[in-house]
Order: sequence, then structure tokens, then C-alpha cells
Amino acid sequence: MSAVETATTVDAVAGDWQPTADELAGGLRTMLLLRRFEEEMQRLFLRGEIHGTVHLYIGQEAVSAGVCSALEAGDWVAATYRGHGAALAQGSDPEALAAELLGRRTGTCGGRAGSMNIVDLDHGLVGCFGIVGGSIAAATGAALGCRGGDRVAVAFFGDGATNQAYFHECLNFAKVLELPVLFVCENNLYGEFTPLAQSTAGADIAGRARVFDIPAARVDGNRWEVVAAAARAAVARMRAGEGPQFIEALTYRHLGHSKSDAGRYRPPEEVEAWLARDPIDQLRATLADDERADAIDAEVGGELTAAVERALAAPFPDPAVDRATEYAP
Amino acid sequence: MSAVETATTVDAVAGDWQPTADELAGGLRTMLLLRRFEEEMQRLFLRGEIHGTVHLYIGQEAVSAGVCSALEAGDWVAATYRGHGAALAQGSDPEALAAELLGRRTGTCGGRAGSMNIVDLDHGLVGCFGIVGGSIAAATGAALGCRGGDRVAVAFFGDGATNQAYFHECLNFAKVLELPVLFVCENNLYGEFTPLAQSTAGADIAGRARVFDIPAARVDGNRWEVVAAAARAAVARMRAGEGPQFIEALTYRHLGHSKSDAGRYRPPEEVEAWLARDPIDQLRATLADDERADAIDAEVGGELTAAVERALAAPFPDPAVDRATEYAP
Amino acid sequence: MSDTTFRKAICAALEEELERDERVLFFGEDVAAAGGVFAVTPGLYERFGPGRVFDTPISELALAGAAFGSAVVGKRPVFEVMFGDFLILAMDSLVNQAAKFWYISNEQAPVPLTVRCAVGAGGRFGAIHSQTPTPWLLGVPGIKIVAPSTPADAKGLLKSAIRDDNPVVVLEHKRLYSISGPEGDGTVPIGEANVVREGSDITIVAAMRGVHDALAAAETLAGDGIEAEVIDLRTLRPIDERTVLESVAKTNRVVMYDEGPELGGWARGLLGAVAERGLEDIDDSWVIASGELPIPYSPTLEDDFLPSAERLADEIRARVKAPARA
Amino acid sequence: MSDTTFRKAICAALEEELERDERVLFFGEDVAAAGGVFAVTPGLYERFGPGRVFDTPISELALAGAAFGSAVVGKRPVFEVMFGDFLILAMDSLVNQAAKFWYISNEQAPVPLTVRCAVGAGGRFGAIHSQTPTPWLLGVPGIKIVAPSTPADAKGLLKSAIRDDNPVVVLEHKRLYSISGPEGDGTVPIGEANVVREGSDITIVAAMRGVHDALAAAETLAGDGIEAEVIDLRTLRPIDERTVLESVAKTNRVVMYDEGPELGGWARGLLGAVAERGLEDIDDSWVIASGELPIPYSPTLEDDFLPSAERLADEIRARVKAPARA
Ligand SMILES: Cc1ncc(C[n+]2csc(CCOP(=O)(O)OP(=O)(O)O)c2C)c(N)n1
Ligand SMILES: Cc1ncc(C[n+]2csc(CCOP(=O)(O)OP(=O)(O)O)c2C)c(N)n1
Ligand SMILES: [Mg+2]
Ligand SMILES: [Mg+2]
Repeated sequence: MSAVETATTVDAVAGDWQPTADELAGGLRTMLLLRRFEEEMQRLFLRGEIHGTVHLYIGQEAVSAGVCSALEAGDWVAATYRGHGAALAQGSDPEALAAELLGRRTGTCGGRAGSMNIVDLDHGLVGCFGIVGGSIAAATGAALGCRGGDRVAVAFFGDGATNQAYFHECLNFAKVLELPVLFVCENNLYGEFTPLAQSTAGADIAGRARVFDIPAARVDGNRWEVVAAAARAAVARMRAGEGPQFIEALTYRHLGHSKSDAGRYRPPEEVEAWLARDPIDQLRATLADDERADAIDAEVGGELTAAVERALAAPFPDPAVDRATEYAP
Repeated sequence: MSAVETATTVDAVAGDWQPTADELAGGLRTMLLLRRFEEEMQRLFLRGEIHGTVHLYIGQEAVSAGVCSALEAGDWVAATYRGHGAALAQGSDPEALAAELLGRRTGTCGGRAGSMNIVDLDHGLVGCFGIVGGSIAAATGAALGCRGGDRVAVAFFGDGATNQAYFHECLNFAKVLELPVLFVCENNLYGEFTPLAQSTAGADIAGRARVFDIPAARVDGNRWEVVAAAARAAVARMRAGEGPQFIEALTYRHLGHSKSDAGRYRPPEEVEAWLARDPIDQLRATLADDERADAIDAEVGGELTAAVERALAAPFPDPAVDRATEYAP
Repeated sequence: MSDTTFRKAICAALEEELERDERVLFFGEDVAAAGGVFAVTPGLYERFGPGRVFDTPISELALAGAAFGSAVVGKRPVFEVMFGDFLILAMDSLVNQAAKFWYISNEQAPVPLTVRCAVGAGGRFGAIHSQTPTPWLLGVPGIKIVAPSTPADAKGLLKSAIRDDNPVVVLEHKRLYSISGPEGDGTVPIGEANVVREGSDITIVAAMRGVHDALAAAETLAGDGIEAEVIDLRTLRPIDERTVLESVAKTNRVVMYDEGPELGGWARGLLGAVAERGLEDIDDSWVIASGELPIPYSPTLEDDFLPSAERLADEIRARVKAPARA
Repeated sequence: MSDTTFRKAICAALEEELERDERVLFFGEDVAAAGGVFAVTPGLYERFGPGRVFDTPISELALAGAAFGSAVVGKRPVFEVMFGDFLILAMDSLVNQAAKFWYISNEQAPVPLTVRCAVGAGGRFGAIHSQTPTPWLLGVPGIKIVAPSTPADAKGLLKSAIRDDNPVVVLEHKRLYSISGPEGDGTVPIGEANVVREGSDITIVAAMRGVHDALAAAETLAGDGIEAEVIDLRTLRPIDERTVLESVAKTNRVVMYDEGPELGGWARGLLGAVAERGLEDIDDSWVIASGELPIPYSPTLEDDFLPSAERLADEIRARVKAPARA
């Protein structure tokens, strides 16, 4: 079974949420924001404005856009080094995010963090975590902090992360304590250059959750409304006190793993098949209102261009002024 | 379902090995050796001759005696801080083992290691590991060292260890590389004072292996011939190149977790029910030759008494003479 | 205040802080229903219930991660890692998550997290149950490490750790759990060393159980007419260089006394700091630590491996009697 | 021998050792088919096949554990941990298994294991992809840490590490991968520092990229009439105190220059060792390291955070011109 076939023969989704046209348009807006933002960042990286490395999310937008649409203020999200999508889906300011990647004083973290380590507590982002699997722990902990209330936490992580210590220990821990944490595995079929099946014994990621008695849905991660429905159902169960939930979202990154990767390890047919399943195209088709879609795209594009310009105009932090302290007072 | 019921409604064992009377007698001899040794050590501990702490194996003898009976010279075993059983089942010298616990120069490790950290490479014991889960890594590594030959490695570990990072990462690693390692979980229903179900989500230990596509058998760990048959079948599959195997052996420690634990967290009925399933009594019953069994017991007892006497007479290491070096030359 | 034991002082600190601030949580392996394998925390579970005090699976990395995440969202978690040796399994979360968050988040929120663990050798527990994790964590900016030597400091420093807005590792030396002393009734400030004995001839710097050895050695030396000043560091990161420098300025001789190892331990680094900032004050300076080996099990080997009050007194006697540097 | 790059020298060492000894294995995340994320190991998989060179899951703890177990039974595993920052996930196996085995087994077998990892800051990789794991491992008896600064040393030390019968951590500074230099043609002994520039006025001790800063500072200072001796430590555990002491006996001044942090790093501890063994030789001594913070991302912050050749030269100029201690 090819990867695309796999992605389309997923579990039926628990939950019967039917989005309105406005909701679909809202989802499309978020996804376009994520897409256009990343395209801008890619350009800036190639121009040498962004330093170090950058991991782009293009192609996977439906996952965080879908999941975060099911959350409320006060809920928490932990994401990965590939985390711009989750940050924006949580409402993080694109200008500040761009400024952070550009290393500017006005960045989300004052330029201290950079792309891989963004934190934005005001928008419920506990953090982006550079250690594969680290997000799983952060969200588990946030959920421990939420126990007894009705707030929930979400961990985003990749398929490769399911082979990490954090994955196993935290899923077990969360279930033993019945913590309200939603584990969202963005299965994009590769960890860096290594195909899933070569690193992940059994290749049954949802099964790895089910063996802990954690309810797990395997869904088409390229369809916003499918992810959003699964997330709504999972979040409702968590708010009802049913403990941790799991979603495996099958998706694909359109580009390489990070800056320098041309992605040559992936068969061209595979890439093509997935490009044909672009989540934005699919949601446009569902919305079936090209005029509205184009208007949203134009609006998002305009806002972003302005935001990036402002970010580029912002000053770098001045070490003489950035009075950092080792310890919180 | 009570713990005892659980233990007796286990999977059918793959493999149709039928032990001869001599083989049964050999199994009984090993188990009696383990039992009498531990009883001696308990006495010595209470007399203050053994220092620090000691974790007794009494009640679980059928597991390592059964598994190790399926191994050959050149195979490797890694065990835990509760590892005297595995060491003796591998043929480690009881006198040296006793001397090690007594801290004597003639100990298996010259008195440097102590009860929790015994190593005896000459008898295929890669080590006893004081870190919960550490044995899993050591055996996985030994199996990596055996790849391509026909030697195999075995990891013994407890139910509590299945919540550790090592468990998950190493099972996946071993399956991805198809390493010849047999994972043996000695499920004695408690990790220290905590019952399995309170720490182990899903409580399905064998399932945690199966989700990695590792064949797993859940067996009655108090019946030597059952464990031995399962181990023989698993070892045969490994030698045939079928990769890692898993056995969950249900058993019970008769005593507390370690020296100072009176085991008050366990319901008396539960303890009683398990005492009634003593693995040595059961194997005696299967052998159905009391005279032979008594003779073995007497012989083992005599040998041990002499061994312990010699160990007690041995000198302590002299730090002026024990010329330790930080590095291997 | 009446006398108490080190372990009871710790339990009292936990109890008072759990009582005082409902954001405080306490968890670990067998700490709740069983009251801890070193019998340090009985009664807390019964008093505060499973929402505040609970047992966990044997998953040190998850414990640290859960503490980190809950701290970021407003709790004040305290967790126990049974033996300091096991802390190494939790280090990624401590070092790459908790210790960095305050800075890289641009100070959006602190990480008020406390880890307690039993540390130290001499109990015949062998190489994997006797280590002190100081060397692994000493070079981690953002972490604090406290290391009490008395019941009052154990209580006061733990209370300070719980109220501190940074990740704090609390080291509890196993061979101190049963000692007695005044309980103390407040917090003890993190980062301040304590001159526990005044003297003019040499400064002995120590921590935890080493302080008791140092005091014993000082008593012996007093019989020989040598007056040793003894400094109990109490905190190992950040380290109170000032108190040490002030003492060395007076005594002109200093010995750093630690359970070891020497390379990578606090003792040598502190001597380096003294050499940097107080070079002109030093006439003689050295480190006494353990051998550079794993900790042995056998009593004869372990006793020889560890530094001792006798060795400390002997070396000081030999060096202080020797002619001072011109 | 012709010039090569640091990364190619490493690959050559691996290739030669894989060729020379069939017990050598090499594995890690994306090191085989893809040739490594820093493009250090291309071609090895093609040449030696999946039985000797292979990719692994993202499971640092299992990698270290598998290396340990295979080493004990006779293999000579080399594994890569992509960034030194991730080594912390593997530390339990390195510290509680590999480093202790030789001693506690009573020397039944050695643990010939090598870990390679990319370390160091300055590449704008942020706080979790820029650390050097030295502080975490410096205080672990039984471990060796090597830290080359040139292609020849990278090759020679890696070859020595693979042939060494102990666990060796090989630190590869990211900002050295592309430098060129002679390839060298043998092993370089572990534990021996290298005097890379002679001088009589001050000793600069450095490692890895710091050596290049030290040499640059020495050139600048030569213009001011100050002759600095530069020592490339090359090994951080065990540390070659003798070479440093001999140099300080000659120059009477020493500065330890490290990417930092100061508390818990090798620099302060080495200064402590000099204060213990060579006190009478020191007229001035100090440490230059980074700030006690996580490593910042923004170029302005990171550049300010890290020590530099300029700062090194400036501080030396200011202190050496000052009147020497009486
Ligand atoms: C502990 C750790 N090991 C290795 C890495 C290097 N690394 C960064 S991303 C990555 C692949 C992760 O794959 P996956 O979890 O599938 O996420 P994806 O990148 O596909 O979104 C690796 C190995 C890391 N950051 N952390
Ligand atoms: C990493 C680690 N955490 C905690 C401990 C303390 N400890 C020793 S044995 C034990 C219980 C282990 O339970 P299980 O794996 O079921 O084995 P059993 O003792 O029942 O044989 C614990 C928590 C340890 N040795 N290592
Ligand atoms: Mg992936
Ligand atoms: Mg158990």
C-alpha cells in the first residue's frame, strides 16, 4: 500500500461535527496564513535574513489549523522545531514571529529563542521544542497543571518522535493520571531522511497509544474539516474528564526537512501524489466559493507583506540593553 | 479478576517441548539452588554480614531457571538488581556470588560491585543493572554484537520497568534491526510498593511488545516447564533469524521488595494464594519423585552451606592491593 | 524550637508549603501511599489527597517533563527522584526545558520547580546508588542546587526552593537523614554559605555530610593548636564565592573538601574562582576529594575511596605546620 | 600529505578504522544512507554495508545502550549523536553503564565505545542546538572526552578513540567542519595537550574553536610585544595538567579560554588544578568564558554572549601591561 493510499484509508472519525461555510472559511484563512507565512520565511532564509536553520510546515497546515480550531482561550499547546504553524494557528502575531526568526528585538521572544524554540504563553503556546519528543512532556505537564479544571493541553509531534523516550513515558504517565492532554502525531511519513517504516517497528502509531488504553483516531491530516472534527470530539471527551486522547494525522511536508534538504530520498511519484492532495486546495474545494477564497488569500497576503516589512525594519537586540538574568527574581 | 486468576489464564505457549524426567530434575536443581542461596543471603543480611540493600528473588525462580535452561554457552543474559537468580541460573559460582555480597576479595567482582551490579561474563552474564530498565539496553546491545552469528541475548526485567524509557526505545530499536534478543518481563504485579495497574496504563505488557510486531507470549511464570518451553520456542525463532521475541512471565515475589520492606501493601489473601502456587512445589509435583527431589535438595543445601562458609572465611579486599585504574589500559 | 531529624525536617517543609500554597504539588515513585523509600514523606498523601500528592510510574523523564510543563502554567511542582543517580534519566527535561525557559521565553514566565533526591556514598549501596549528581548539573545555567547539612537547613532550603521561581535541585545526603538538630522555623536563603566555625589558620569548605567531617577535623586540629574556619556552602549553584574569598583573605589557606570526584566537581572549580579573584590571599590551597573511580561496594574499598575527617585533619596538620610560602 | 577538511578527516578516520578492524560498527540517525546531516559520513554505508554502518530510530538512549552492550561482548561501536545537546538523553547509559563497567566488573572486559557529536555555538542554532556537553560529562570517572581543533587532530583523535578500550566522547565543533589543514596520517594520543604556539609572557589554554581564537589573539598581541603561549588541550578528560603547569612555570600568567559556561566548565577546574599544583608559579590567572545563560539565537546576542579573540587580546593586553604581582 502506498503512502497516499495509507493516508486515504484511515479510521472513521469519532464525532459528527459539520462545519458551516463561515467555519470552513475561517479554517481556510488560518491555513493560508500559515502557508503564506512559511513562503515568506523561506524567501527570507534564502536571502540570508534568517539564520541557523528553519523547518517549514508547508503541506501540513490542516493539522494544526484543524486541531487549534477546537481549542479555547486558556488551553495550552506544545509544538516542535517545525512549530510556526501551531504558533500562528494559536493566534500568535505573525509580525512578532517573523521578527523572532529575523533575530529582532520585537520578536516573540525578543530574538533570544529563534525558530526552533518559540514560546508565546499569551496565545497558549507553552513552547516549540527543539528536542524531538520534548513537546510531549511539556503538554503532559501543562495538562497536569490543568487537572481538575476544564482546560486542556495539546502536544504536536512527528512520527519520528514516537520512537523517543518522552513518547512512551509521557503517554503512560498521562493515562495513569487521566490527564486532559491530546497527543497529536503529525505523521508525515519521514523523520528527517528516514521513511517511517525503517525506524518505527510495527508502523502502527495509533496502536502505540491504544495499548495504553488511550483512545486513538487515525485521520486524513490533509483535510481540515476531518482533523477539526476529530479534535473537537477528543477535546469534548477530555473536558468531560475522560483523560488523554490521541490523533494520528497522516500528512506530508511539501519541502525538505530543513533548510539544506532537497528531499531527494522521496520518490517523485510520492511527492506528486501528495502535492495533488494539498490541504489548502482541498479545503477550497469543500468551501466551493472561489471568490471568497481568493479574497481571503489576498487579504492574508497583504497583511503578511506588511507584517514582514515591519519585522524587517525592527532593530536587533542590543546586548547592552537586553539585561538578561540567569535566574528569575 | 484477581492476580492469581490472571496468572493462570495465560496464553497458550507456542512450542511443544516435553521435558524428560532428567530435564525436570535439572530444572528443580536450579530452582532449589536459587531458593536456598537466597535464604542464606537473607540470613546473612539479617546478621549484618551483607551491607546496603538486597533484593530477593524467592518465588520467581521458575522464570530465570526456565529461560536460562534454553540457552547455550556464548549466549548472553542481562538482569536486574534482583539478579542473583539469573546469575546462578547461568552457572555463576555460588561461592563467588556469596563472597561478592559479603564484600570479599573473592567475590564475582572482587567486592567492587555488590548485589545490585554483579557481572560475570564467563557465565554469559553481561551484568545486573541497578537502573530499572538498564538490563533491556544491555541485552539489546549484546544482541547487536551477536547479529549475523547464532548467539542470542536475553533481558530480564520487571513489570515496573515497562514504564521506563529504555523499554520503549530498545524494543523498537531491536525490532527495526531484527536483533536476536529475548525480552523477559517478570511480571510480579508490583514495582516496589505500587501495584501494576496503578502505574502501567492498559496493564497489557505483552501488548506493548506486540505493537512493535514483536511476537509475545504471556505465560505462567511459576511453572518451570511452561517458561522453559516458551523460551525454547523463542530462542529457536531467534536463531532462525526471526528477530526479537518477548515473554511476559506472571509470577510473584514471596518477600518484600528489598531488605526493609515487610510487604504490607499486599493483601494477605493474595500472598497466600501465590504461596500456594510456589514454583518449586509445583515442579516437585510434576516430577512426582519425592525421593529424587529430596536428594537434590539435600545435595544443593550441603553444597551451599560449604560455599557460604568459604565465602565468609575469605578476606576483604585490601585497598592498598586492589590497584584500580580509572581506565582500561 | 525542639530538635528534629533531617528527614522529619524535610517532611515538615513539604507539609508547610503544601499547606501554605495550593499551587504546590508533590509526586514521585512511592512517595505518597508508602511515604517514600527513605521514609521521608509519610502522612502527606493522607493529609492533602491524591490531587496534590501522588505516586507515579517509574518514569523519571516523564516526571521531570510533567513538572516542567505544570510549572510553566502556574503550578509549583516538587518531585522526588529516589536516588540522585536516577536523575540522569531526567536531565533532558531539566536542562533543555526547565533551565532554559525563563531566558529563551524572554522572561514570559518562570519555572518554579523543585526536585528532591537522596544522594551520596558511604551506605554500601554500590556504584549506581551512591552518586551525587552535582557534577552533571553544575555547569547548567538556570538551575540552582542546594545541599543542606543540618535539619534546619534542610527545612529552610527546601522551603526556599519551593518558593523560588527557578528549577532547584535539592540534594539530601542519605547519611544525614537520621541526624538530629534544631528544626528552624523559616526559610534559609539560597546562595548563601554559612561560616559554621570560625578560625584563623585555614579555611575548610564543604557541603552536606562533608561539613560534619570538617567540623570533626577542626575539633581534632584545635587540639594541635590549629584553628580551622569551616564554611558550609549550602548552595552549589550559584556558589557563594564571596564568603569563601573573605575567609581566605583572613586565613590565607584553603582546602576544598568534597565526596568527589575531583575533575568536574565543585571543589576544583571553586578553587579556580579563588585563584582568579583572591590569588594574592592564598598561601596554600588544595582539594580533597574521592578517587576518580566509580563508587565501590565493599566496606574496605568504599571507606578507602571516600575522603574522611582523619585524612582532612592529617593533611591540614602536615601542610599548616610546614613553612608558609614566602 | 595533502590538505583536507575537518569533516573529511573525520570520515577518513572512520573509513580507515572500519577497514582495519571488522569489529568496528558505525551507526546513528541519518548517518548511513544520507551520509549525516552535517555531511560528514557519506559513502561509508555504500562501502561497508548495513551490517557495519546503519541508520537508527530517533532514540538516543537506545543508541547508547546498544553501543554499551555490543562493546561489552566484543564489538567496537561508534555512534553519532547529531547535536551534543541530545547527548543528555543518552547519559544514563554512558554514565551508569559504560563508564562504570570496567571498574565494577573487576576489569572483566573493557567498553570500547565511541560517541561523536557536533557541538558548539556561533551558528545561530539557538539554545538547544549549540551547547557543548563537556560540563555534563567532565565529572564522570571512566569517560574520556576529546576535543580536536584541526583536521589532523580530528582524524588522529577519532582513530585513537576507536582503538581506545574506554568510552570516549568525541566533540566536533560545528564551526570547524569546513576548515582545511593537513590530514595527518596516524593516531593522536588521547590525554596529551599540544603547545601550538610558544611564548613567554602568558599561557592561553583553549580547545576546539577556541584554539583558533587564541592563535588569532596571540598574533594581535605579538604586535604589541606580548608573546603568548597557546595550549590546545585536545583532551578534556583526562586533562593534561602537566603541559599546562610547565607552561605556567615559564610564563607565570595563565588565562583559560572556553566557550563557557564558567561555573561547571573545564576552565575553572583547570585553574583550580593549577592553583593546587603550581601556586608559586602564578602571578596572574583568570578565566574567559561565556555568560551564565542559555545560548541566545539573535546574532547580536550570540556574538556578545560568546568570548572572542578580541576580548581575549584586550584582557591580556590590559593585564599583562599592568605591573606584575610582587
Ligand atoms: C532528541 C533529538 N534527536 C534528534 C534530533 C534531530 N532531529 C530534528 S527533527 C528530526 C526528525 C523528526 O522527525 P519527526 O518526529 O517525524 O518530525 P518531522 O520533522 O517529520 O516533523 C530529527 C532526527 C532532535 N532535534 N532531537
Ligand atoms: C531508574 C530507576 N528508578 C527507580 C529505581 C528504584 N527502584 C528499584 S526497583 C524498583 C521497582 C521496579 O519494579 P519492577 O520493574 O516491577 O521490578 P521488581 O522489583 O518487581 O522485580 C524501583 C522503583 C531504580 N532502581 N531505577
Ligand atoms: Mg515526520
Ligand atoms: Mg515488579
